[in-house]
Amino acid sequence: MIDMDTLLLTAAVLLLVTLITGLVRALIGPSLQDRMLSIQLLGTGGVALLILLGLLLKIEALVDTALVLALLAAVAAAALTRRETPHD
Amino acid sequence: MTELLGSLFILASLAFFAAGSIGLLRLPDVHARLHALTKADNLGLGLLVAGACLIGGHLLLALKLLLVWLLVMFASAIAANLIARHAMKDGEES
Amino acid sequence: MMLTQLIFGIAGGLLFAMGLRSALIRESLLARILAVNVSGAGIFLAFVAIAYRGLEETPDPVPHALVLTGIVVAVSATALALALRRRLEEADDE
Amino acid sequence: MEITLWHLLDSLLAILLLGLAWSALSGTDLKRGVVLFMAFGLLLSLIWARLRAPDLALAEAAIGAGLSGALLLLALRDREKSENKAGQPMSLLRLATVLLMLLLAASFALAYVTAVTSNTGGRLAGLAFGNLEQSGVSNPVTAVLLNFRAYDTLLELAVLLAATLGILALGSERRPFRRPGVLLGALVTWISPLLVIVAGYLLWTGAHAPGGAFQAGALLAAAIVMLRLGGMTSEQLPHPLLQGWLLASGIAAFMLAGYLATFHDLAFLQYPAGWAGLLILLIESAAMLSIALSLGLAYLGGSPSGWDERSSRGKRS
Repeated sequence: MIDMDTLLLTAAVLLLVTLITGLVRALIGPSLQDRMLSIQLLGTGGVALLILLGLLLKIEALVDTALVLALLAAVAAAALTRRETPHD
Repeated sequence: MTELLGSLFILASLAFFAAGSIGLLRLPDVHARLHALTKADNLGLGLLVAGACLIGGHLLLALKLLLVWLLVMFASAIAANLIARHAMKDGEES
Repeated sequence: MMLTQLIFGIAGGLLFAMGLRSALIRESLLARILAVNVSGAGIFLAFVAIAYRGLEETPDPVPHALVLTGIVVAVSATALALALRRRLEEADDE
Repeated sequence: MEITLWHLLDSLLAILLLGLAWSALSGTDLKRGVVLFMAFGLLLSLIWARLRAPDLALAEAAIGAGLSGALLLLALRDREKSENKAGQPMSLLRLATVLLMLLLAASFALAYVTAVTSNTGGRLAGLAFGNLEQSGVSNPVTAVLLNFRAYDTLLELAVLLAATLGILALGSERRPFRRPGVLLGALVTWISPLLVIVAGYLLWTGAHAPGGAFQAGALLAAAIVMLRLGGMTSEQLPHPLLQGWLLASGIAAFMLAGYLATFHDLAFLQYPAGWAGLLILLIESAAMLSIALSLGLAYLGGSPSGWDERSSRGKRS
């Protein structure tokens, strides 16, 4: 029987590997929107990894960090897509 | 027992994260990639949060985790929409 | 020295050198601003690696406090640099 | 030393960080560089979490996800002819730079090894933990920032203020954004109040758990960024005069608390016994507000429109 920590740690490593895979899209693009999708994925994956690390290292504040990332998950997309008011 | 169930949830969530990443990499254009990303990602995080709630044990933590999940779903749905529209406008202009 | 400290210490050193090199040889101002930030992050990483004491131990709080203020000051310095860059471009136009 | 799964995780994190930094700095496409740098910032936050530095992870998450990305994406819009591409490296400097790099890398390694191996003797960590009970708070990082090394923090706030004054002096703000659509409007209306609540929570909890003025200030600044993205104009900010006071309030509260001590025959910034906890909370609240406004104004990119009117009115009278 494997213990809990090893299991969670393996999950964290595998999760990181999938995030690295997803980040290839940020590298190859081609469009800015494609790259931004990759950031979006890293945001969600980062939330997941923070939760796992919080359980593993027994630091509850990492859930607060995940909360902060979750609250700000759409800021980058909004900052990319907003248009400025026209000159008068 | 709850811990075992929790770890099963977490392992299952990995499959969805992997699907999201691979979809992001393999699908042909922005809109298709968007689809893979949002669907798989939210389900993945949902399962992971469920697992963490079972393992973590106490109520306050579970509530916080639930809030995190809801916020990510809310934000990423809107972000996906913004990116999709932006990509469409770019397509028209070029 | 713990292996973790070694791994992140080396990474910090490489980031520092990488960032400094780009900051010196790049012509684009924006690229230079990014480079200085990467270089600073390398130093932060080395500080936090030095503070690390092990999986269960509480780390040294002094470097953490230094890096915390450093992160906030770095972003405000970046904003100042970006504002300067914008002003320079405007001045070129006139 | 034993190699475990943790070291695999560490190596993956470190390699990914280096890879992102390398690709962010190497290409000639600035857009690509900025997006990869944003990924770099998010990853840094995960690494702080891994290295048991939740205080840093919180601050980096707020800044990386809420502030620096938005700032850089905005900067991409005013790229000019001279900078359409990131530019080729200048060849003349190359050899000199490589030599300099080698020298610096060597001194960095030396400094690092010295710092890590000189574990014996009276390290500051021991001092900090030993005096934690008298500091007025139980989060050691907050204790270092607001009590043991309060001088440093005071000066950091001064640096922050100086940078903001620089931005304000350089010109007027960027154009505000158009009115948001339904979806973005909903996002801004729901998330901004939550950001303010979480910032308040982080400020309060900073006394005994990770959090504090810097994290809360960064998060509050992210709230300003969010409101700005939702079409906020600078007229909706507090009155310019109040803004000025808010910008200075962090330093002012610090100085006031510092001088208060001198009336009790204590040194500057040495808090009277029993008062430390309250004083720290007051200073932190003020510091949070000035950090938030500093970084928020930094996102506007220059002095808000109201500031110009005030200064011209001042000249006329």
